[in-house]
Amino acid sequence: MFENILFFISSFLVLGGATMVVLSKNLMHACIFLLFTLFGVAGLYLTLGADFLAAAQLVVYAGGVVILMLFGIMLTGGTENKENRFGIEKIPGMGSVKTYIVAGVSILFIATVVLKIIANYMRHYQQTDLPEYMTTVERIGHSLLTDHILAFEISSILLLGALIGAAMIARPRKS
Amino acid sequence: MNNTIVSYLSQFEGHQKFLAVASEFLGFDVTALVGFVIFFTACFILVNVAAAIGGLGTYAERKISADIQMRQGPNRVGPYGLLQFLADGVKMILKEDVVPAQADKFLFNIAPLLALSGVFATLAVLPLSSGFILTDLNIGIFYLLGVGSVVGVAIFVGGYASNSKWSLLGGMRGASQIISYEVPVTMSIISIVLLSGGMSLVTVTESQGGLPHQWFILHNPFTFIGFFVMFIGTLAEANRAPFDLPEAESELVSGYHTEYTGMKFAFFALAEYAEVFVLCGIVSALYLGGYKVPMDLGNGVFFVENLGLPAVIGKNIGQLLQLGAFFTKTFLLYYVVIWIRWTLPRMRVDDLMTLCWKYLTPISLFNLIGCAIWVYFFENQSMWSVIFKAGAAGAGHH
Amino acid sequence: MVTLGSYLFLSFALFVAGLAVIIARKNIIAMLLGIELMLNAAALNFVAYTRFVNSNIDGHIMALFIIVIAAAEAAVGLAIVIRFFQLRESIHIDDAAQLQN
Amino acid sequence: MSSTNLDVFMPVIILIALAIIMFVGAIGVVGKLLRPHKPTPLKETPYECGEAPVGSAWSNFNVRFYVVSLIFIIFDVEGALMFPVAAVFKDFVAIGAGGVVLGSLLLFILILASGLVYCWKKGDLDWVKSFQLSEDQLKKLNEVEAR
Repeated sequence: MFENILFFISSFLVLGGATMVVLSKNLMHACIFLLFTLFGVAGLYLTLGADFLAAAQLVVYAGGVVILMLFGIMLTGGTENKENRFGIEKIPGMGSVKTYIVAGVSILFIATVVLKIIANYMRHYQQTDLPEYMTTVERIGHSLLTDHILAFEISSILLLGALIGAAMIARPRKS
Repeated sequence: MNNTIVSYLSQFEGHQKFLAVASEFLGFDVTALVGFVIFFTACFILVNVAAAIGGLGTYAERKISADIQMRQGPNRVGPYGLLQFLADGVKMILKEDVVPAQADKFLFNIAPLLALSGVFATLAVLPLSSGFILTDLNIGIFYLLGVGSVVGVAIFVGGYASNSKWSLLGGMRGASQIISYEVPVTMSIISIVLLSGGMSLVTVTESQGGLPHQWFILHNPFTFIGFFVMFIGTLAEANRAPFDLPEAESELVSGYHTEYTGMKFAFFALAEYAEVFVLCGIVSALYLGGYKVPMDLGNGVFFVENLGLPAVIGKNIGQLLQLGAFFTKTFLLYYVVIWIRWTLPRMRVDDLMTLCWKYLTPISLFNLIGCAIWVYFFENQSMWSVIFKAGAAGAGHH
Repeated sequence: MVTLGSYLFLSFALFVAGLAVIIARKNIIAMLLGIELMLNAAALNFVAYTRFVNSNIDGHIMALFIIVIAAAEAAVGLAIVIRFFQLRESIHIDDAAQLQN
Repeated sequence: MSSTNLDVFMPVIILIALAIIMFVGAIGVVGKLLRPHKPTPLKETPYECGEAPVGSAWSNFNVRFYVVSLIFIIFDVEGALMFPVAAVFKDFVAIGAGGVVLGSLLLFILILASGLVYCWKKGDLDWVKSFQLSEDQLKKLNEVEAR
């Protein structure tokens, strides 16, 4: 019962948030809607039994990436920066209403066909019953230290590279 | 197995009997429904307690500052001015809700809500006692970090949306301060997780004892330093003095909530005071033994076996003792937080960043490495048992 | 009853939303937001298949590294955007058409 | 129907719902009935200590804020990766494989600490760079102070 409620809340957040990210003209609003979408994805992880991933999603995205994005927006002139160097305002939205309608109909058509094909394969996958609410932390920890220890160490080098590279690029220069 | 308040209550016979009778009477299995009702009631009580603690926090702040500055403090409403916070609440709700004309209305309205829900969601894992914990998640402390960081977003968004220069400066400062101090706090928490071998707050608390020498603060020299790193970090995360730069009234008017009036301001303030309470609780659970009572009185076995009380009463007395221990430690820390605010001057913004990145972060990394080496070499014994064993071995040698 | 298909549909919707943002927006930061959405869609797929098809933990590890890479990508991407803004006073993708100056 | 028991997460949802109810109830319902609503243009200008505000507040900012948040996010991700490893460290020590784990953990931390050292050396952690006044500026400053 609660799984279904959580699933519906999360999927509502995901779908609504993603739609609003696409539609909102204000970059700040898009960023906040992205935050809601990420919350929704964290909720979906919970329903899938991935509690550690849900928390990691919250820590890295809600605390890190979204704040980074907000800072980035502020540093590049806030939301008022709509003009390019030719002085022409380019608001998103390409094509006309007709294009949207044709694209939507064709997407629906293709999606129906593809889903019909995939559905046959999907039927074989039954939901495996997890006996209890199981913690994934220990399993992830063991896995990170045995099978995936190389990936674990290399990710530190990736992060080091990202840190040095980004700090070097973004550093204010004397001019 | 996860402890929740529902699983704690369901161990009693009365609860089981009630479930059986109610199921028979209503004709369906009421376990899920009763679980929901218990959760809802507990959450409701906890939210109200947090709101009252937030309100009383403002009262305590004024009273203690008055005490320090040899003044009277609030003394008109109620006995000793205790009901001052209710009067403030009524005043807040009667205030006009002014939204600046240039502001971003949507973000302006949603920012206090983000802060409030971020702080309230952290209450779920607060280990009040071993039974009266709302829910003991396996990822407890990590979940708390994640949900708590929403407050940083809320402060930034609130500062941005007001479209006032003071607010924006305060919001930028607040967000960068909160995220900066999250690094030493995270590292200190990881060193505690290393020692306790689990991220759930009950696991962390249970691996300590009731007496001070069994607490993690005195477990080894690294955690002793780690406690102070963590405490300074939580002060900064909650925007408390000497780190209250986001709302520095002498330079930024009122910081990120300059433009907020009425209830929206009240919710920001409530979120701040409740966050101080939650963070103090977490520090006491991580380093000061949390709800542990000396001599294992907390599990109630003593009352049942030696005093001959029934199991229900004995266990609940134990829980109440644990609750008392937790709140005592937390409120002591809360008092220290307020005391620091009225003692130390505010830091400069560059000193703040220097303190975080050049002192606390290297120290906390060093602590983390030290704790890992300690766990490896001394197999997780505390320094007292290591010293004792070395002394016993030396005595035996001679 | 929640099935694998519903998760795949949500993941698909997220991916399409990210793609739409990347195609329709001219703002580089908005495009970064779109990339985040797409990475989340990929991670969601991994976790969903882990849950429904086999229950070993490798899918979770994969999703964890996707989160790591998304954070690193956002950091470097935004650094490039900020540098670009300092040079051109603009964050329009069309202004990034030249290699030098 | 799956038998996964997610009920332990129920309080989280309830608490967030309570926060929303409290917020909407106090601001949208009760407050709306009780509080006055008399907007004037002067009231709705941003507060700037009595001065009329000039321009919008949404303008460029010091890039140092970004560098700090950049270092933060790298360490945040590092924390997210290290939490599960830290949680199982004791198990590995108990079965006698602690040395390998300790080594990999130390390597992981030291690689990232070297990034911190790099930023420290390059001065990214200094909030305000000390700056030297030129001769002319010093002279002007002295004149101003003498006045």
